[in-house]
Formats: sequence, C-alpha cells, structure tokens
Amino acid sequence: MSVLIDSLLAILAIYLALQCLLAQRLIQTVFIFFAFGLALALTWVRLGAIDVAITEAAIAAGFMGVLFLDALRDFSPAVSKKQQNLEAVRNPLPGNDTKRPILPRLALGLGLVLFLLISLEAVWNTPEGKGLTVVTGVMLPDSGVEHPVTAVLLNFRAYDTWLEIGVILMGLLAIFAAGGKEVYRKSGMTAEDPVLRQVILFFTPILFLFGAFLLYFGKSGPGGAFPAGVLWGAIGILLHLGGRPVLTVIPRWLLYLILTIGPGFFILLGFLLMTTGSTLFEYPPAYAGILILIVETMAAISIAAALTAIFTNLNQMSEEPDKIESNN
Amino acid sequence: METYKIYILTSAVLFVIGIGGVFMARHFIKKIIATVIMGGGVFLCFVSFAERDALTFADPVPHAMVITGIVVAVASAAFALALARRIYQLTGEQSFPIDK
Amino acid sequence: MINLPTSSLPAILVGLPILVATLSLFFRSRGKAVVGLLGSLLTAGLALIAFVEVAQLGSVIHILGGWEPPLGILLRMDPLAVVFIGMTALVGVFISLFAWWYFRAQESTNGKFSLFWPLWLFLWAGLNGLFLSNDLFNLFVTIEVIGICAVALAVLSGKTDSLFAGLRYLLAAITGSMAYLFGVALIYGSTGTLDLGLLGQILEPGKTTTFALLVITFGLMVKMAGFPFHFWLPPAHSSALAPVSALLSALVVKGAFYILLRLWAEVFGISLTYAGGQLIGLAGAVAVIWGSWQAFMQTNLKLIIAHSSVAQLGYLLMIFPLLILAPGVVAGSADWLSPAWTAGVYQVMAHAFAKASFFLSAGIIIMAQGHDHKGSLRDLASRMPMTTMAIGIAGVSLIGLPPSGGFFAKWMLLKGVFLSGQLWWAPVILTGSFLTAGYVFMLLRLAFAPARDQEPFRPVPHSLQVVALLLALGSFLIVFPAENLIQFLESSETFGSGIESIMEGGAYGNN
Amino acid sequence: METTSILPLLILGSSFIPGTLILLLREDQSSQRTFLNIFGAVAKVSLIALVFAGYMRGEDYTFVFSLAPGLNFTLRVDLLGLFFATLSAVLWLITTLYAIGYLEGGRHRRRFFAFFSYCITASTGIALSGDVVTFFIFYEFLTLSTYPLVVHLGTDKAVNAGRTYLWYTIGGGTILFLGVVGLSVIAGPIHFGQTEIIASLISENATQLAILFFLMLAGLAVKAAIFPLHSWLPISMVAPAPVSALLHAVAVVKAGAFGIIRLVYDVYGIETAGYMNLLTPLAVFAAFTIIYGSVRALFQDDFKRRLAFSTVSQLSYIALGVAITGVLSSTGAIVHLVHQGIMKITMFFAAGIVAETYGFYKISEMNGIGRRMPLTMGAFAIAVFGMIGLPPVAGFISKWYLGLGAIETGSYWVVLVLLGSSALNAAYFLPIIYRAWFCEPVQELVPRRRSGRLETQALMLIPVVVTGLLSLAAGVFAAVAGSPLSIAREIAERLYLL
Amino acid sequence: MIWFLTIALPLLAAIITAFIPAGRRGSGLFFVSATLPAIWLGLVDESGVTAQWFLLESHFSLDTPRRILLLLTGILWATSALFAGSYLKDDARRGEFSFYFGAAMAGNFGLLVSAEAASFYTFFALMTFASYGLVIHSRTPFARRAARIYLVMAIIGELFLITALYLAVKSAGSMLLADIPPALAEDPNGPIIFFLGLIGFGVKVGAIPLYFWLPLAHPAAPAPASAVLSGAMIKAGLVGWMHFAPVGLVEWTSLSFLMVSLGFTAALGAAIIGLTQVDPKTNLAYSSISQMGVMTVILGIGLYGGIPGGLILPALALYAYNHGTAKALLFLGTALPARVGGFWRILMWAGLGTGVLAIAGGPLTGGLWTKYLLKTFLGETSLPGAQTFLILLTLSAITTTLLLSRFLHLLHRIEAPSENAVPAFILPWILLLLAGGWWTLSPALLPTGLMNHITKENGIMVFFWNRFTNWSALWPITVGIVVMAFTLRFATLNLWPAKKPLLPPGDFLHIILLAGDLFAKLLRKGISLLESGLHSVQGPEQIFYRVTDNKRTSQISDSAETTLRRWEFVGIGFFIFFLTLLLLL
Repeated sequence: MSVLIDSLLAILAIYLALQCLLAQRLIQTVFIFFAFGLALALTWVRLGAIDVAITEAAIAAGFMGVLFLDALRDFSPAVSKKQQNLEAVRNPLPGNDTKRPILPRLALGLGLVLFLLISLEAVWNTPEGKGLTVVTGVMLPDSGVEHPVTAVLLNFRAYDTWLEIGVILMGLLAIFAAGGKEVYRKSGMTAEDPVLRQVILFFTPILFLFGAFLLYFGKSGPGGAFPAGVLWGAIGILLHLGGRPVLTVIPRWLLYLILTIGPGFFILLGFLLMTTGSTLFEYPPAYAGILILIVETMAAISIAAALTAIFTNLNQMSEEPDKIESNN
Repeated sequence: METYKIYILTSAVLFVIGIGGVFMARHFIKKIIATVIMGGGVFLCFVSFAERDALTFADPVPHAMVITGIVVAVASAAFALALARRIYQLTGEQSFPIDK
Repeated sequence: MINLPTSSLPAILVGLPILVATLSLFFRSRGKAVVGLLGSLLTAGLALIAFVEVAQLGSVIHILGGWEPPLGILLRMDPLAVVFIGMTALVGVFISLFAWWYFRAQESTNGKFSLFWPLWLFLWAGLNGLFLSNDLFNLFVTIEVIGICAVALAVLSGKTDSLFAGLRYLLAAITGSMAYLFGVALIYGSTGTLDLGLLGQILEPGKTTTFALLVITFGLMVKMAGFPFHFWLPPAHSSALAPVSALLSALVVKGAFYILLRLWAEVFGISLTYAGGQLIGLAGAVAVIWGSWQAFMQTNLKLIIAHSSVAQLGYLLMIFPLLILAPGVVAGSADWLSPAWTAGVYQVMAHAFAKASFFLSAGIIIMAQGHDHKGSLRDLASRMPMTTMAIGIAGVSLIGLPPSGGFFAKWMLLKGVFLSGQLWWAPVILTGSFLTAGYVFMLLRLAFAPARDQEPFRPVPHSLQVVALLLALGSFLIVFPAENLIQFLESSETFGSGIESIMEGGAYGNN
Repeated sequence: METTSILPLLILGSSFIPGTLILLLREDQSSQRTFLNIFGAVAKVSLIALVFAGYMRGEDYTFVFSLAPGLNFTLRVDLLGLFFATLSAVLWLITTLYAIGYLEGGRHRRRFFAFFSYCITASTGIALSGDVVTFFIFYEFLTLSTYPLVVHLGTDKAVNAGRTYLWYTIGGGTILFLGVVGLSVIAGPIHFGQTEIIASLISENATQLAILFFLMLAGLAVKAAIFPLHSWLPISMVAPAPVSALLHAVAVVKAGAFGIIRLVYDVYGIETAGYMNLLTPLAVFAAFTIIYGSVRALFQDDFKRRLAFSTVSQLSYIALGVAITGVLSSTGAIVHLVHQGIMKITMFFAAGIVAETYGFYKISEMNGIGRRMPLTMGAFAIAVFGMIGLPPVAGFISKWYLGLGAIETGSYWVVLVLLGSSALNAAYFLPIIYRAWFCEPVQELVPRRRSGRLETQALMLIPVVVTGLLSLAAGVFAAVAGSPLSIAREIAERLYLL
Repeated sequence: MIWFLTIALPLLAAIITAFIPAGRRGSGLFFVSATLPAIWLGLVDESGVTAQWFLLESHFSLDTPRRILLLLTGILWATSALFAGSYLKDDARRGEFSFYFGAAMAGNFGLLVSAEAASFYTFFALMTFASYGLVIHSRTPFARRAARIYLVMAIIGELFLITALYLAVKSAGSMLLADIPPALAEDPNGPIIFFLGLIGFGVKVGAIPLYFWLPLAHPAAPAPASAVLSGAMIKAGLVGWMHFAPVGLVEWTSLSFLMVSLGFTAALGAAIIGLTQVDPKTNLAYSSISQMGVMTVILGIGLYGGIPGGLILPALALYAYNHGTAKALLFLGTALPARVGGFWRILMWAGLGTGVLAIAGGPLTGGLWTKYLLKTFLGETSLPGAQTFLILLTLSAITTTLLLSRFLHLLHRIEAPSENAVPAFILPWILLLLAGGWWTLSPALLPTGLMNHITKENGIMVFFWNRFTNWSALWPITVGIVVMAFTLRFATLNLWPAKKPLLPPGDFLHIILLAGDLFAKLLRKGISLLESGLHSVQGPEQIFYRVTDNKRTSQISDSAETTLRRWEFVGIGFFIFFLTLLLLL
C-alpha cells in the first residue's frame, strides 16, 4: 500500500516537474510549480521529514511561488505571441522544429537519457552508509534541545546554519545590487479593499502566534527558526500587499538591526563564548537550550525581515521610475 | 521495495529533469525553476537517505542540511529572479539573446 | 587530525569579515566604505597572523561547537589553506585600496557602489571559510556564499550587459552547486560522513562514488570555468566594475579550484584513474589554447583579460594529469608530483596578482577614456606610464617570462611534464605562452602606438595606478620566497605527506 | 669553493637601480637623469674592473639565491662572462653619452633611459649568469627591456616592428624555455663549465640531449639572427640610433651569440657536442646566414637596414666559429663578440649622426658627406675596413683566427664562405665610403644640429670617434696582454685544456 | 726604433700634411723626412726587431732583396713626394692627396719591412686601399672608372692573397714569412698555395691575365702618384711572390713554365698593345706590365730549381730597382714637357732618354746589367726551351725600345712653353735621375755572392766595359729606334694612332666588360629577380599576421565562441565530458 502511495507521489512529482518546464504558458508554469512544491512537501512528510516539509512548503513552494507569481506581473503581458512562439520552438519533438538545427537538441536529449540512466544506476547502487543517526542520538542530550534536527541545525552544525542565515542577508544585498532599492516606497497596490484589509488584520496575529509557536516548539519537535521566520515574513508580505509597508515605517537603523540581528547575534554570541576559551558556537551545555532559543528567535526575526524585504524589493521592481520613464 | 528506494530514484529523475531544463529552457523563469527542481531532486536524495538510516528518528543531519540547502537555494533563486526582472525591465528580453 | 593543535583564528577569519560586513550595513555610502576598508585591513591582518601561526605551529584546527566530526564541523588551517588565505588577503587588500579610491573618484555618479564593501567582505569570509573548511556540506555553503556575493558584485554596475552576464553566471553557479550537492548527497548516503579526512579513509570505490565524483567535478568545473564550462566567465568578468572584475578573476574562481584539488587529492584519490586525469588535463589544454586564442582575437580590453582567465585556469587543470600516477608507476619514483603541486599553487598566485592588476589597469583606462575598446590603449605609454608598466609586468607574468610567478609556475609545470614523461603537454604550455604573448604584446604595442583620435582624456588618481602597479609587481615578488614557501607547503597534510593518498590510489579501474 | 659574493649583484644593480630611479624622476629632470645615467655607467665599468682584477688574482665571485630546489639564481664570474660584461659595460658607457646627445630635446627620455639601463642590466646579467636558468631569466628580461626601446619613436612603423621583434624573440624564448627545463630535468642544475655532467649522460640520453640541444640552439638562434630566424633584426631598425647600436653591437644579438657559445662550450662541452655531431647543422646554417645576410645587405638603400643585414651576416661568424672545433676558431668566435660589437656600434653611431645632423637615411643621399664630417665618416670607414676583414682593424683579427681555425680542421668550405662574405662586405660597404668621400654632394649640405666648430654635437661625436679608435686599437694592439684577443685566446685555451 | 719610424713617420706625415695647413704647405719636405728611415734601412743592414704589441706579434727585418727594394721604394717615395709638393701646389684636394699618399707610403714601407704574415698583409692592404685615393684623385669620370676597376681587382687580389696566407701560415705553422717557402716546398699542397699567392699578388704585379686594371689606374693618378704606383707599389706584388716562392728549393716544372711563358707573353704582348696607345702614361703603364713580365720570368726560372734563391732573388730585386727608378723617372717626366722650356728641355730629354735606355737595357745603363743577370740565369737553367726564351728576351728589348720611343714621341707632341721656364719639381726629378739604375752595380746593393756568380773573378767593371755585351745590348735598341724613326718619318708607314688608341687602355678588360654587357641585362634581371624574391620571402611572421589580422578569422572564432556559450552546447559539452570521464574512470 505504502509503496503504491509512494510511487504515485513520486510519479506525481516527476510529472509536475516535467509539466512545469514543458507548460506552454508561463502562468501555467508558475502554478504547476506551486503544485510541485506541495507534492514535494508531501514527499517530505512521507519520508518523515516534517521540518523539511514545513520549510519546503513555506519557503520553497510558498515564498518562491509568491515571488514567481509576482514576477508574472512583469512577464505575463509578454506571454503573448512572442512568448508562445518561443515556447513552441522550445518543443523538443522533432519535426516541429524548422528554425533551429535539430542535431544539438537530439544530442542533448540523448545525453540526458544516458545521464538519467547512469544516475539511476548510481543512486540505486548506493552502498548502505550508516548515516549519523546513532551519533546524533548519543550526542543529543548534550545539545540542549530535544529535537534532533534542531540540535543539528543550531548546535552540532551551527556553523552551516549561521552561514545560511547570512546567505539570506546576502541574497537581499544581492537583490539590492541587481537594481533593487534600499529605500522602500509605499506599495503601489493600495489596500483600499476593506475585505483584504480585514483578512490581513485577521491573519497577522494568527501568523505571528503560529510562528512563535513553531519557534518554541522547534526545541522538541519539528519547527524552529526557519518556519517561524517564514511565517513572520509572510506577515510582512501581507502587510506590504495590504498597503502597510512595514519596512518603510521603521527607521533605517532599526530595519538593518532586525535584518542583521540574526547572523549578527549568532556570531557575536559565538565570539563571546570563544573569549571564555571554548570554540566558536560551543555552548555551555547548561545554557545551551536557552541560548539556542534566543539565537533562533533572532534568526527568525532576521529571516522574516529579509524575506519581507526580498519580496518587497522584487515586488517594486516593476515600478522602477527609470522603467516608467523609459516607457513614456 | 523500501520506500527510500522509490524516492531516491525519483530524486535522480528530478535532478536530470532540472539539469535538462537549465540547458534547454529559454525563458528566464523556467531556467530558474529548473534549478529549483534540480535542488528538489538533490534534497529528495538527502532525505531518502535519512529515511533509510532512521532508527528511532530519521537521520537529522540530512534534514538539517536540506533545510539549509533549501534556504540557500531560495536565496539564489530569488536573486536570479530579481536579475531576470531587472533585465526584462531594461531590455524587454525574457531569455538570453545568444540562445535565440 | 583531531590531535592537531587548535586555534581560534580559523573561526575569526570567517566570523570577523561577516561581522564587519554586517556592521557596515548600518552606514550610508561613505561610512560603508570606511568600515569596509577598515574591515579589509583587519581581515588581512588576521590572515597575516594566521600565516605566522601556521608557520610556527604547523596545521591547526578549530572544532566548531566542540563537536568532533563526523557530526560536527572542523575547520582546518593547514599550510595550503593558509597560503590561499594569505594570497586572498594580499590581493584583497590591494583591491580594497583600489576600490576605495576608485569609488571615491566616481562617487558622484552612483552611490549604489557602496554595496561593494559589505558584499566584498562577505565574499572574503566565504573564501576564507572555503579554504578552511573540512566538510563537504560546509564547502557547499561557502561556495554558495561566494557565488551569490560574486554575482551580486558582478552586477553592481547595473549595466544591461552585466545583468545578462550576471544571470548567466548565477544560473551556472546554481547548477554547479546543485550538481556538487548531488554528489555530496550520494557520498553521504554511502558513507554517512561529510568530513574530508574521514572520507578519505573510508570511501570505497564503486559506481556511486564514481558518479558522485563526476557530478562534483562537473559542478566545480562549472564554477571554476573549466573548458567546456567557461561560457559564463568572459561576459561576467568583463562587464563588472574594475575592482570586482579583479576580485572575480583573481580570487573567486580559485575557490572552486581549491576544492577540486582538495577533493581529488584527499577524498577521491581512490577512484581516480590515469586516463581520467588525462581528460581533465585535456580540458585544461584546450582551455589554454582556446582561451588564449579568443583573448587574442578580442577587441575589447576587458574581454581580452577575461578570456585570458579561461586560459590561465586551463593551466590549473593541467596539473591534474600529473598528479595521478599511471598504472605501474610506483609512488616513490614519482618525483614529478612536487613540481606539479608547486606549479598549481604558483599558477594560482601568479594569476591572482597579475590578473587583478590587469583588471584594475583596465578600470583605470576605462576611467580615463570612457571605454575599453583596445584602441583606447593608444599612446598609453606616454599618458599613463605607470599603468602601461603595470599591464606590461602583469602581462609578462601571464606569459610566464622570468622571473615572474607565472614563469615559476610554468617552469614547474614543464618540469613535471618532463619528469613524468607526459611530453604531450609541453607544446600546449608553450603554445599557450606564445598566444598569451600575442595578446599581451598587442596591448603593449597599442600602448606605444600614436593616438589616433583626440578623445577626451580624464586624469586618473595616481593612487589607483600605484595599486595596480604594486599588484603587478607582486606577481614577480612571489617568486623570491619560493623555496621557503615550497618547504612550508610540503609540511601540509595535502601537499606533502598527503600526496601519498593520490599515489596509492588509482587501483580502481586501472587494470 | 662556493663563496658568496655580492659583487656580481652590485654589478647588475649599478644599472638596474639607476634605471628604476630614472623611472621615478620627472620627465623634465634631465640633469639628474644624466647624472644617474653616467654615474651608473661609470660605476658599472669600475665594478667590473674591480671584479676583473680580483678574478685575475684568483678570487671567486659567486652569488647564489635558491628559488626552488633545482632552480637557482646564480651569478658567477668567469673569464668568458667577464669578457662579455666588460664589453657591455664599456659600450654602455659610450652609448649612454651618445644617447644623451642624440636624444637631446626628444620625447620620453625618462622611459628611454630607464629601459636602456634595464637592457644593459639584462645584458650584464647574461654575462654573469652562472647557470642555464639564470641565463634564461636574463635572456627574457632582455627581450622585454628592449621592447620599449624598439618602439620608442611610437610611430606605426616602430610599433609594428616591435610586434615582429617580440614575436620572434618571445617565440625563441619559449623554445629555449622548453630546452632549459628539459635540460634541468635530465641533467639537474648545471653550472656553466660543468660539461662533465652532460658528458656523463650521453650514453643514456643521447637522443633527448640532442633534441634539447637543438631546441636551445633554435631559441638562441633567434636573437643571434641566424637564418631563417633573422627577419626581426632588420625590421627593428626603426629604433633610435643608440638603440640600434647597442642592440646590434651588444645587447640583443650578442646575447644570442653568447648563449650559443655558452651552450656549446660550457654546457655541452665541445667534445660532447662534437662527439654527438651537433655542430654541423649549426655550421651550415651559420655559413648560409653569413652569405645570405651579405647578399640581402647589397640591395638595401636604407643605411641602417644595410647595417642590419650586415649584422645578420657578421653575427653568424661567431656561430660559425663555435661550430668549428679548435682553439683557433674558438678564439675567433669569442673575440668576434667584442670586435663585431665595437665595429658595428661605430657604424650605427655614424648612421645616427648622419641622420640626426643632415637628415639622411638613405645611402643614395649621402654623397660627399665624408668631407663634412670627416671624423664620423673616418670612424665609419675604419669600421668598414674591419668588417671587410682588412687589417689592422679588429675584424681582421677575428677573420684571421676563424680562417686559420677552419683550415686547421680541414673545413675549407668555411674559408670560402669567409672570403665570399668579405667580398660581399666590400661590395656593400665600400659604395658607402665611395659616396661619402669621393662623390660631390648633390645639393648644399646644411647641418641641422651642430655645436661650435665640430661637425656635430660633441656628445655624439666623441663616442663614435672612441669606438672607431677602439676598433682600430683592438686590431693593432691585438697581441698586447689584456687585448680582447689575448683574453679570448686564454678563454679558448682553457676550454680546450679542460 | 727605426723600424717603427719607417712606418709611423709616413702616417704622421700623412696626418700633418692632410689636416694641418702648415703641413699642407710643406708637404714635400715632410714626406721626404718621413722616407729617411726607410732609406736608412735600405742602405744600412740593421738587425730585425720584434713588436709583441703589434697585431699578432710582428717581426720586422729585412733580407737583401727586400733591402734593395726598400731603398728603391724610399727613393721613389722621397722624390715623388718632393715632386708632388710642388707639382700639386695649387690642387684643391692637395690635403686629401697627401693623406692617401702618406698612407700608401706607410703601407709600402711596412710591407717591405714586415717579416711576418699578419703585418705584411696589413701593410699590403693599407697600401692597396690608400692608393685608391691616389687613383681617383682627379675625380674625372675616367679616374673614377679606373679607380673602381682598380678596387674590384684589388679586393679580388686580397681575397686570393688572404687565402694563400691562411694556407701558407697553416702549412708553415708559423707566422714568419721566412718559414713559408721551405714549408711550401715540403707541403704537397705547396704548388696550389703558391698558385693562390701568384694570383693574389699577380693582380698587383699586373701579371697576365690580371693586368688590365693597370693601364687604367696608373695613368689616372697624378704624375707623382703614378710614379710610385708604377715604380714602387707594383713591386709590392713582386715582394709577395718572393715571400711565397720556394726559389731553388723545388722543381715545379709546370708552374715554372707557366710563369715564364706568361712573363714573356706580358713582356712582348703588353709592349705591343702599349704601342697602340696615345696617352704617354698609358704607354708607360703597358711598359710596366711588360717589365713586370720579365721579372715574372726570373721568378719562374727560380721555381724550376737548380739556381739558389740567394742568387735569383737579389737579382730580381736589382732588376726591380732599375726598372723602378727608370719608370718613376719617366712617369714624373710626363709632367715635364708642358712646363719645361728652353735650355732645360735638353736636360729633360737627356734624362728621359736615359730612363728609356735604362729600361730597355741600353749600353752603359743599369738596365743592361740587370738584364744580363736574367740572361745569365736563363743560360744556366735547365728549363726546357731556355734558348727560345733568350731569343724572346732579345725581342723584348726591341719591343720595349719601340714602346718607349713611342712614349718619347708622344711626349714630344706636347706643346712646350715658349719661354725658358722650369718648374720647381724638376729638382726631385733630377735627383731621381741621379739615383738611377747604375746603383745596381754598386757594392752597396749588389750582394757579393751574386756578383761573384755573375762576374766570376772579372769584377764588375770588366763586365761593364765589355764591348761585346754593350753591342749585344745596343743592336736591339737601335733596331727599335730605327723602326720607330722610319715609321714616323714616312707618312705611309706612320700608322700610329694620334687621337684615339687603337686598343682602348685595359684591352682585355673590354672583352670582359663586353661580355659583361652581353650578360648584363640578363644578370641585372636575375639580380633584381633575386632581390625581389628575397624581399617577398618575408619571415614566417607575415603569414601569421595574415591569418591573425584577417577579419574572417575573427569572425570564425567569434562564432565558435558564441556557439560554445549557448546553453544547449554547454549541455552537450557537459554530457560529452561526463560520459567520457565516466568511461575513463
């Protein structure tokens, strides 16, 4: 039975992935991508990775999907004739292709198939490594938290996690660099719609509470900083869409404070502990739990702020003044 | 057949679809999505191994790595999207001119 | 490895730049620059201290969180790593200084450039982290840090070209990272560990390992723009701002090479075959010829320099065939390993200095002339003798004329080629040099040629030219401590005794 | 035996440091520049004199800096090296004076003199190199430091000439590089003079060694302008006269010739090279070049181009002398290093003076110039007679030894080549003399530059007279102890006794 | 010291007289004093010296024949210099003339006193090339042409000469010239080496067939220069031969025969051709060739062996002495008729007549004595056909007389100044007259061995007053004079050309030139073809530039790079790379 479910899920994921890329229209692609994300999240659940599933649903499918959706505001007008032509041309079936040389595509297809076969064989024959389950199990009591994933994320491999929180910040900076603005203007989409406003007002505290819950629950079960951060970030996104761009109302220094407090606090704490003679991110076992919680909270705040900022930036991209000017 | 075997095969397929998409897709968004699909395949591989190695709980290290990886991948994808949108604004191009 | 002396320096080397970068975000553009510059100097100082420490103690480690591998992550600072860190610091300081004056000179045009400083410090931290990392997954995170920061820097100029190039670069980088990660997943699945040291001991040859090796190699080759995958490099490097181009070509691509080197040497030694090494070498050889030829045919200065990077990176790939023993060769008799290693390290350093200088000079020229068509070089020798000199010296190092670092690298490479009897690489090396001479001297020729058109010529601050010149000189000066440096490197895990892992490998698939 | 001495390094520094300082000066600080130039040149000459004296007392001057295992930077003083270094230093001093006069009021003098100094640094470096690697380092350094001099005028023609110059020299350098690396791999680090190393290897590695020999030879032959690798030389004539002078007399071409001497005598050893039969191709190519260069020179109307082809021809005398085994021909080859140098530099000086003073670049314009500038053209005439091989000018001595050496080994065809070359030399040089001295000027000759009653600027005139007299003296006083010939003979005798 | 002065003083004098105005004015005296050391050496038997510092270690010493020749040379240069001092007083290029004159003088002295190859060659070359300046002195087209031909021949000579020297020195194993003849005698290649030397010096000597520059060059120079050219410098070649010839040591029949026959050909042929000339100096030049032919004969006899070198060589030198003084006298004399008038003309004609007689071997002249030496040797040698040669010798006396009387006739045609005028330069001419060939009889010059050999116990005066010898000397001269007189007297017989020479000077040369002209077009075409061919064969770099500078090349490489950059091709590259690596691992 479970094999059947698993197989169906697997086939679904593959089908969606293929469809996503083969879809004729961009909007289809994006929606199928949403579906793909959900299918993947289901897969994680099937594999017992609840944390991953939450993160996937929240960030990979949810947040990313929203970003893609938002991007469609830019691209969808263009998905007219030009885009369709492009898509038609993109069809890998031979015969339809009159403009482009067929040989490279054939070669590419052949290569893909071969590569697929080889990789299937490779993954199929993977030797049985033992994983680190046992070691984690042994070390878990010393970590200060009960949930092994959280223990790995914030204690055993805190270094990776810290860098990763940093990466989100860097992603934001990179978006600035790509042409985003550091200064947040009021969103063009004014939330005159009272229903939307009500919805937003309704969801804000719920999301916040749920996020806080996840954060705290992360200590002992699935959850933790990332889901919490994403949920809080969702608040920011919603408020932004609802015409209450949070990031413009707070002072600049505060904005940067909340953006950087996650990685900043993380590393400052690490350095502080290092002055006591321990290594970086080595928490005294007695205080490990509480320190991790604080770190997580800070991280969640920063992630939320960063995601919000990323979204608002991308959201504002289509309204860049220079673009408008050039259109006129 | 064990569960993880199904998913591990799936992971390979997803990875190949992703990489094929990167090479073959034209539109920026599709290319970006293709990388995300690639990532999905990779993560699936990790998590499958975690499931395989599960004792009382699944191997947490791959889980942690996948979470990290997802965040990193999303950050990259968001950046790529920003670039794509910026390019579209400035030039109206939706794909690399060289590939036309 | 656990028994090595520990030190907190590795952690600080990564943590501090990020902290400073974070701090700098609070400032506006001028403040960012000040903090950024200070941070650069600080980080460079740390690198110097680290160098001294390793010189005194030998390899040191830092066990993060006190959790030993395989569960935890270990930072390992061995001579090879510290040489790379030191090189990054040296080149980085010069580029920072250059950027300081460069952006000050252009402040009025765009305030957005101040983002350079946090991004650069993040990048630096990523590089340091990469050189120090001893963990497969951590390496992934660091190359992602590097990748994002690098692309962000590349698009900083905001020009359409750079955006296209940046997106291409980013997609390539993501694809590469994902491929790399796929390999990591498979390795983890088959061994249950990520620590390089442990992996080197327990990794079994097999189809999966080979596949993982392949995708990892592919991912890293894409990142370091190895021959068939160099497609992103020339546009990205040529369209970025001058200090950024310098960073990208001098440092960023070297990161991927470093991982490749480490992984091949320490982890996958067992799966390698002589023929596989030859193929990598072939890729390198084609890169050398193709990149040089393309550079020769370009008409824009920065494109010339960017294509030259492709070629120079090809030389790096060419050391791989020399590091893998042919079937039947006994480890003890393989006396060419040391030259080949040295060649790799020196090629990295020489190219870093020379190429950084080259790009900075290009930036100076663009600043003065407003464009970088190679015609803009005309009469440069009388207008900006110092920059001409810098281009000349850096070019000479790229060609590999004595007594430059490039010469030293090529000398060692050729020596390795001769000693190993793989003579077929020699013509490639020489042809590469020859073609390199072609484009370098094409530039110099223009520099001495009379100016054709009376284009406006804006004076450029002397400080910028001095920095470029110093970097160029650096590519020569690195030769002088060569003997000590080689001795120093030979005490490294990877470089000296660690080499044994390669020599003992090659059992699989060799028969 | 390995005593380290800083003196060889100082000799290099005596031109390198002034060069760098000049680069740091401003363009208009000409008096400081002149001071640095002359100071450096004089310092170099005196240092070399000091070392020479010390060497003659039996002292050993070696400076070793190890770059890497098997890759040493070695400066070592031996007689042959000193011989060449002295030539470089003395001619540099003279040429510097000339150049100061020649370039008075010209553009980019800072650059010019700086690279001029670098050029001579490289040249002395080549002379004092103690092993193949160091030689190669300076050999390439020479290429680079000469380039800005070749393209100094900055015209399109000059720049294109620079291009060709570089393609050739870099190509040669690349091939030499291959050979040098190969040699160091097969034989390890070889000091010049340790011919026994190669000799002990020939039984095993004969083929490789032969291939390496020809690789290195080809690399060196580029600078020595041996056919078919000579075309860069006439083209790079566009350089200013002092550059051409130094380039042709000492720095570049001699580096190649000197390298060939080193390669054959001090690396492979004559016996080994002869045993392996490596020298016959060299002899054939050299002989062909002698004739070819002369024939080409016949047809050149451009004064400096004719001189350049003459250089092509004359240089191969050295190679030819090396290729013939025997004390006499070796002496001839070694002494021709110096003799050709001083004679050819005189000629180029004269050509430069004529061009600067009267604006004449073509031989056909030079009617009657001899009476207007008797000293210049007199010196030129001396050099011409030397080139033809007429006594008592220096060239006769070289040719005499080469001819005797050829006969000694029974290579009668070499004598024919020498004679043919002499005839051709006469055929293309004497018309210049004829025009200058025995033809009436076509139009009124109005000098563009002159100082006082002298025929041209004193700083240009003195060098040409000095070198002219030197070429005469080198021939007339050839038998005196300390003359180039006596030193060359001693070098050759030591070679054959070893 | 005196040895060095011999060479250095002329050089010094050359510089003083060329560049210093005062020196230019008193050039004659300067040069005369510069010749004094040479004359001293010619008269006094000094022991040789070694100059280690000079060239490749030089030795200076003299043997009897060279001493005789040095004396001759010294006298000739001294008188010519004095002559030139006043003769060229108003010449615009006097300084230049002095320079070359002095240099040639130094060379001439130097080559005589040099005892070893390098310095000999040095001075030989110095003399040769310096005399180019003398030949071209007048700058007339004729002089330029003569000078050019002279130079070409000189260089050819030098080339043979240096080859011969290389081989000889190598063969002797020593640079000393004295070692060469014995070495050549031993060496199996000796004849070849000698033959090379024969050619090399033969150019200077004007031997058949290398003489053709001579009738052009000698007359082209001013009279004093012609005098030394024809009287002294031409003997330098003879000296060279003497250095190479292993006289009395070998029996090189064919070489000997060759030399003798060539000598007689020259002696008779040149005289006949000379008769067809209209310029007195050309006439004299042919006479020189003719006389040198006679000297060639003497040397040729020596090579057949039997007669020791100690006899032949001094005899040869004496012959040269006689000829040199007389010929110089005549050459200088060509300048006189136009300037000498009245009473002085008698003296002039007497002097000229004496000179002619001396050359022709007339009674009571040195010529008779020197010719008798030759006759003696011809009589003694076992060379086949010696009798015939004796007849030919007599015949040559007739032809010489004819030639020289023709010379006198040509001089006679020159219009004399009406008044009783005499130029200052008659003084050196007279001095030269006094230094004439009689001195060959003096014990100062005549080696005792030779004298004993010729005159046995009779003593020299007995020979000289011998009626028979005088008669046998007189009749051929008489015949010659009578023939000349007859042909001049009777218009029908007076076929002598008056304006244009029957055969152009340099006769044989014109055949060469004619042949050259025939081929010139072809040759020029070939040369230009060669040059353009060589010019178009530009180094390999040109091909390289053609490829790299081509637009198409850059297009191709651009499009290739573009292809590589396309994502699809990146993908294909990836798969190829991947699969290959997979197969290899």
